Amino acid sequence: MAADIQMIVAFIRPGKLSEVKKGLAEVGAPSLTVTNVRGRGSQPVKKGQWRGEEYVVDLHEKVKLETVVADVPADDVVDAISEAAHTGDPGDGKIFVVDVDDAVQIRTGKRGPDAV
Amino acid sequence: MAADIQMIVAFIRPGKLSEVKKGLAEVGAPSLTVTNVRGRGSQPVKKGQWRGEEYVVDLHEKVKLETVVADVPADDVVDAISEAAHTGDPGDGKIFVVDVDDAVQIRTGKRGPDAV
Amino acid sequence: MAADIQMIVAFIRPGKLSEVKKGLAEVGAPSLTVTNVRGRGSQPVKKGQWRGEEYVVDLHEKVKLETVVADVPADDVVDAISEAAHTGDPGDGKIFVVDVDDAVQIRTGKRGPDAV
Amino acid sequence: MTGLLQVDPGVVAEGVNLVWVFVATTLVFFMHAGFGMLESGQVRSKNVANQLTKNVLTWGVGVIAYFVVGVAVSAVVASLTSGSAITAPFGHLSAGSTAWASILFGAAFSMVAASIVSGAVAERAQLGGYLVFTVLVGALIYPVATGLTWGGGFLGQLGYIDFAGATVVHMVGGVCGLVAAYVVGPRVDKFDDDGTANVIPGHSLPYAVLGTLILAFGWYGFNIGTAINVFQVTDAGALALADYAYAGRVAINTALVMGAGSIGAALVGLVRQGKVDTLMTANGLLAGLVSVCSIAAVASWAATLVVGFIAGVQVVLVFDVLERVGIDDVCAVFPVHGSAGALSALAVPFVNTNAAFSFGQLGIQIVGIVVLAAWAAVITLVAYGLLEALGWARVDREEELEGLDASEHGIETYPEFGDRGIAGTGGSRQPSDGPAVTDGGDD
Amino acid sequence: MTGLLQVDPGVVAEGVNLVWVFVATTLVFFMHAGFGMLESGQVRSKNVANQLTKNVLTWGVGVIAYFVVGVAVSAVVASLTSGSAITAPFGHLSAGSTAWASILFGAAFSMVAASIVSGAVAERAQLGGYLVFTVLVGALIYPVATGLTWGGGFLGQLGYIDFAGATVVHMVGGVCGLVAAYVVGPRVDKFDDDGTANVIPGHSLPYAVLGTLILAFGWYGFNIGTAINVFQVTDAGALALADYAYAGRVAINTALVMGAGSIGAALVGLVRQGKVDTLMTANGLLAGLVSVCSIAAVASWAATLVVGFIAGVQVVLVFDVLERVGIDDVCAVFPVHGSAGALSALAVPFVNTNAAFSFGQLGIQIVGIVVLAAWAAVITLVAYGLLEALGWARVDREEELEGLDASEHGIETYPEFGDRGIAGTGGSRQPSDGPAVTDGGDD
Amino acid sequence: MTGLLQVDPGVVAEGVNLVWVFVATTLVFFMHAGFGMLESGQVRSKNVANQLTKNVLTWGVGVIAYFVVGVAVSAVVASLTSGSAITAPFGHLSAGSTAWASILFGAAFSMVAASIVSGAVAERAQLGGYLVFTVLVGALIYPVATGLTWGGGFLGQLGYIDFAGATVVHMVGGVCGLVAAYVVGPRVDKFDDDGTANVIPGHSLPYAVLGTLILAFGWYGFNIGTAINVFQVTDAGALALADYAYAGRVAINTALVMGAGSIGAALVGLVRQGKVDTLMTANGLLAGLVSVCSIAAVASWAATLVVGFIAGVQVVLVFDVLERVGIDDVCAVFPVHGSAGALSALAVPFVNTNAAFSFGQLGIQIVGIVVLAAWAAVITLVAYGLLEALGWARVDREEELEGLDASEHGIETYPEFGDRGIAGTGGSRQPSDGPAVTDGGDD
Ligand SMILES: Nc1ncnc2c1ncn2[C@@H]1O[C@H](COP(=O)(O)OP(=O)(O)O)[C@@H](O)[C@H]1O
Ligand SMILES: Nc1ncnc2c1ncn2[C@@H]1O[C@H](COP(=O)(O)OP(=O)(O)O)[C@@H](O)[C@H]1O
Ligand SMILES: Nc1ncnc2c1ncn2[C@@H]1O[C@H](COP(=O)(O)OP(=O)(O)O)[C@@H](O)[C@H]1O
Repeated sequence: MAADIQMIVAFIRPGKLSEVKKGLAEVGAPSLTVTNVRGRGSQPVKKGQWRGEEYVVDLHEKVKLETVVADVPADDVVDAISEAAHTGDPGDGKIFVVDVDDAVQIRTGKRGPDAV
Repeated sequence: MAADIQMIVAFIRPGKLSEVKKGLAEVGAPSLTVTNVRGRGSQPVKKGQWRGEEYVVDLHEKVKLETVVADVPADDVVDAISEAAHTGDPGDGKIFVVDVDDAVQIRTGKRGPDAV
Repeated sequence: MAADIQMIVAFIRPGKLSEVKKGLAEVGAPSLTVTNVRGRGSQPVKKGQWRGEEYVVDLHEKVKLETVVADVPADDVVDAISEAAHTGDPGDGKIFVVDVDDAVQIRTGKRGPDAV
Repeated sequence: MTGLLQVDPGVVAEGVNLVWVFVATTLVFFMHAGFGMLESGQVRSKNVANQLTKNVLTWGVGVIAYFVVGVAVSAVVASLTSGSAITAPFGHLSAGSTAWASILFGAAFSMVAASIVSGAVAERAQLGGYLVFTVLVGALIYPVATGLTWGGGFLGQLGYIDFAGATVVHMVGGVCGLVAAYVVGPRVDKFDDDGTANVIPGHSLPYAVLGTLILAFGWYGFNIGTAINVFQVTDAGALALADYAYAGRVAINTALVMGAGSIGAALVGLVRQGKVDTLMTANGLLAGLVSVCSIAAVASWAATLVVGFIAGVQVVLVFDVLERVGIDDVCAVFPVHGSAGALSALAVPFVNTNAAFSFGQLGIQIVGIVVLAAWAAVITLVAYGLLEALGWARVDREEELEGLDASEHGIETYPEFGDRGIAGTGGSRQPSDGPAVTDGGDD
Repeated sequence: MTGLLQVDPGVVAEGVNLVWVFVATTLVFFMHAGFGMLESGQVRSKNVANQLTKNVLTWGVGVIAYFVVGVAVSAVVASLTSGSAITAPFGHLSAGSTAWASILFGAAFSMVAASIVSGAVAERAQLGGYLVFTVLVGALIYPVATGLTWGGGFLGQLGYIDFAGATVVHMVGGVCGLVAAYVVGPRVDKFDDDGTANVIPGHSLPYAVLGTLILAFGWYGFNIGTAINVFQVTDAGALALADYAYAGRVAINTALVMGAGSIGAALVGLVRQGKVDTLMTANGLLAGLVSVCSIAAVASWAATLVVGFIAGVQVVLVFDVLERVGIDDVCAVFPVHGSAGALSALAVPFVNTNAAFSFGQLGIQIVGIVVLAAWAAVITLVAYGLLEALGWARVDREEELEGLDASEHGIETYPEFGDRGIAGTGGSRQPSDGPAVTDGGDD
Repeated sequence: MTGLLQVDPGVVAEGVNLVWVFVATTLVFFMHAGFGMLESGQVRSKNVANQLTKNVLTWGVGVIAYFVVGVAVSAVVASLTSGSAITAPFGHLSAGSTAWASILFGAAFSMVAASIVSGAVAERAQLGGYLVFTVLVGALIYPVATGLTWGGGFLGQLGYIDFAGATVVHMVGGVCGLVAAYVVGPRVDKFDDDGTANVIPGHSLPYAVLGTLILAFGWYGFNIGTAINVFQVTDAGALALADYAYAGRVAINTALVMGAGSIGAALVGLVRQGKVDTLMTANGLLAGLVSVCSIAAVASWAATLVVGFIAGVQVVLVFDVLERVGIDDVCAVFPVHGSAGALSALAVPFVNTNAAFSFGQLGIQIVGIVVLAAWAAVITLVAYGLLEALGWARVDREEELEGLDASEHGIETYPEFGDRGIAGTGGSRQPSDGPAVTDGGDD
């Protein structure tokens, strides 16, 4: 069916969520879903401490963002996220774009691009 | 490989999870994975309060549902979720269908549709 | 764009995460994102208890793992996860492979396979 | 040089008795924090703030109601039911410092009775209606109970024995809770259409156990504190121990009964499920404490252990019965305070080391239990029935499903719960009249 | 056979007074746990461990500072400002057992004042700078306040009345907190560029309410404990009640004022938002308690209710003003302790049942409030200004954003928070000098 | 008119002493809640309910064991080791009210010793085996320690000094915990094959700190309460202060030592990692409190600060040693109670302001420490060894990995933890024999 629906999946810094939300609203893709995740990438491990003993944690707190778009070009969304989530330090995160086969809006029953 | 495997990703109201689970079992797709997420869509923002001061939160609690199916038609699953998660008010959520390239059952090592 | 990027999505036992992380690092795919999820599959329901009254819970704690790879073959990743997450008992979980259309590294702005 | 008679025994008695009154009152007051944690732990996180608000305001409105009105009601009831003349019922309002100390001890007791109720009707009772009922507990329900008994009314004249309030405080509170829970009706998802009870776990066992241990701590003040007079001045004018002659017995029985109650409840779990249940064990400890209230001053330690053990066992069984008849007593207040309280009063003639068993006393105890329970039941039925009729008893179905914190308070108990980094940062302060704005448009 | 005179009234007084001192001191000490929970609940989870560390070390460094230095400072200030001779200011260090008991009671009070500050500067104040300031509170700021008043200094001579420390303890602490919060500046995300205040919810209402109830429990020790002498020996050598002549009044007023304060704050919420706010109600309860401190021994219960109610109402209004002027008082310590404390001292001439209203007394009260507040404000401005200049006042912006637990302590308060199974298992112990290793390579 | 002799000094002493016994006992009892929170905070969320159950049932079974059997054992041991005749060892069971009050104070102490153990063997010890051991602590291990010392046995005769139980209570508890942890073995994931220790963070710092502060609160009862007799009647028949002659010293030393201990531990963290560690600081506070127990009544405040500081420092160092030798003491009970307790007893001859330093006393102290530690170690080795042999010591590997809450209790501590809306609503009540049913089929 609708080959022109895409899901943008981004892993970003929790502190950047608010700016990313603003950025997405500006490009006309305000709808999104966020999840607390932990991730490992190029960001160096951090140290935790318990009763003065240090240990290392290589999973950093991140926020996962899922936005599905149909009318808005995926590239706009990718750019908006890239810009808002950028700091330049390791750990900024990644964005992946996945094709969506079909979409349904539960409330209205609409399907395809209209549903997004 | 298996072009006939699909992942149905749905964002629904937390209170509807139990009915959706029943609905999925009825159409023969009982396997699923759920995640606590927060989402923004057409649902109006809600107000929070701390020491009597109000603030707005535009991320609503939702549940994300992932069900991968091979033998059962994705449309049956979509319909089952749509029906069970429907209230008619903004915030009911959306369902997206994504093609899955391959599947593996860790316990048995089975691959492809059989693994789902 | 880049048809050779793939996202491996796995649902595994929480207790196996550490071994899986090691396995992935060994096959050269150390980057990953994990999420706490709950899932239902073939694993039998478990009993909870509150003030001595038993009730059943059919959603088991699982960890969801997302790894996107470009250079490393998806099959290597799948094998690594399969091996590390295997116990042979129901509840070991499943692995799904999804094609990724595009990838962006936020820090550098790199796109495509290089970004992964 | 010091002359004679300079240590007036009355002065020693007054001062030391006051020290003890203050200590005991403070401990009983702290039971409030115990109830707060115990109940908060047993409700779902969506209703915790509501439960805590009820807890804070129970003291807030209740202690004023008891002090201003309740004390007078108690005196009047005592007079009326014992045939003596009513004299200056509101005299306590200007009674003076030392008298106020004792009145405050009574007020702290009254608020124990009131606090019990909120656990039964948790997760669906409206705050407003609940507070009206709390005023009633402080101003009327509890005072009538004390007027009839300790105040010297009808049951007191009859010879009814309830040392520290197993029935006057706990059973009355437990019955009020039971009846209120009945009138308010079960939580939306508690019973299936066929009457099958669903299990709705609370959100935090540590809170429930901490609350239990705070209550146990305060209970030393409650029980030993009931032996309120350290000293008295004898008719011959000499200083002598007063209630303290038996306070050590009260103390050891209070300490031991916790053990018996917790072991009793733990064993029921072990026998039934092969597992020791934490909350049940904690509930059993409290039921043990309730069950010693009537008998603490007169029972042997061995008899105390037996009664406490039975109290621990019955918690589980009575709770089962409630579920079977469709009453949703969220925090198991009736098994813990109600039936265990009745058990305690009933046990008096059997375990009294000061008097041989007599059917007469047993009869009196039964009369007392029935009268007090009936009073609590009927007045609650009327009062909560009225609240129900006014639409003040219960929140809407939708509000209940969403949680009382959101619907009644607009609050999240744990604003970051499970969402560190997502919703934890709050947002712009919202002018209460303006339209809601957010940090990014919505479509 | 017992002969005459064997019960020396002085011995009775000393022993019983000591019992009461120990009880009251212990209760006041426990307020520390109350502050710990109250403040922890009101900060975000990323700053909880820092808040708890401050809480533990406040007692750690503060009690030593007060005992070793503060007591002497208080005596010297009292002497200097009253014109009497300074005698052996450090004599208390070898004063002996019974004197030490009273000194410890004072020390516990000093640490209440100190604890208040940490709530105002929460979520951004450096641990080190904060502790330096705490030493100053214990060694100088609080002792000067007591020296001027209870110690017999200038304000004491003038006839300034502050029974249990509404101003000496609470207002001084509240003003220190306010000024420190001003100097340190608001949290990064508290105010937008245009000055709009953002709401930053804390992480746990149950902790905040538990802390409130622990404080209320300890407050019985604080207030009734201020009636510290149970007995005295009269000039004629007879045993008589000392402060205990009015302790019952203190007790009932303390119990009732909680109600009035909580109701006041609850009603403001109800009127403004149509909803009762849990934290506001709890804050109102505490403001009520602060507002009774000056008047507890002399006010009628009715006047107490009025003052407490006003205290509860003003919490909300004063907090609004602070936000409007751009001060970020995280735990609302100024409304709860500062303004409510001033209110209490101001109320004295109006509610004093022992003396008719006089403008003279009102003037004295105003002078006292102004002097104490000015002292606290100026010394804090200087001290925290100096800390600021040294770079010890506040953590870096980045550290603040990441949370003080991570940046100042390298700790997570809830290592498993939201991540059971993911990060909850910790990892290899890390040699503190070696390179960090992990359980799987990074790219 | 009052005649002569009407205030019998014996009556004053008995009444006031009882007031103090009740206060102190109640405070020591509350330490139980402190241990509960302290330990719960230091275990992972999968083992919290188990830890809380152990905590509740420790009192449950332990206090009965101590009262019924332990008191007699203590008396017998005292007689046997001092060569006096054994008379009516079970006489205490009918000793009467006032004697029971003192016995209860001892019982509360015994349960402090017992509670310590559960923190060492947390997260893997079976509930059943643990409770058997608790009965042993209450009935035998602790009573032998008191019999040898305070009861007048061998060490008491020798002149061994341990005022409030640094060794008799804390070191004995700490050694039992250490040896039990050794016998039970480390948690599955604590040590790598090469012996490297992994760090396993607990689940809640606020609980750990709240527990610490509750313990500190109760400790006033523990230490000042050991000065148990306010008054005595002199040989001449006059009323005089008894232990209260030095109780103020005990109090100030107790308050100050917390500061010294917490500062000591905080500084170690600062020096080693450049950061102040919250839990370590809290542990240091407790170690300080343990270290003052033997010396509180005789040490100067300055010496107390030194000893407390050392106690705080050694917590960290001793814990390191334990990890190096492969012992998994989850809650650091040996550093906090064991070694700090020994330190305290060892310090006595050095800091005793009542007697000059003597090698004789030092020798006696060493003998006492060794005898008590050896007794605790050997009996625990035998008892827990036996439990081990019976398969009662430890849960299965699988059960441990899954968590003791699930395996031993079938419980989730936070049923909604991280899953509000997912698993938080519970489900159908499950007939315990029927097959498990769910709200949607499984494949
Ligand atoms: N290949 C990948 N697969 C899945 N998640 C990834 C991948 N690469 C990065 N991530 C997610 O993005 C987060 C940030 O990535 P990281 O590599 O640390 O940042 P940067 O790209 O700035 O170097 C990781 O913590 C992880 O959650
Ligand atoms: N385009 C989208 N991309 C990602 N998530 C979405 C999208 N649209 C909706 N959602 C998710 O679904 C939830 C409900 O959507 P909403 O638009 O509020 O409901 P409705 O479709 O009934 O108007 C959102 O809170 C969000 O989690
Ligand atoms: N078809 C599916 N769709 C989504 N999630 C699934 C699916 N099958 C399994 N899962 C996830 O994997 C977990 C383990 O699956 P389960 O069937 O219990 O294991 P096994 O494959 O060993 O029988 C589930 O709890 C669920 O989270």
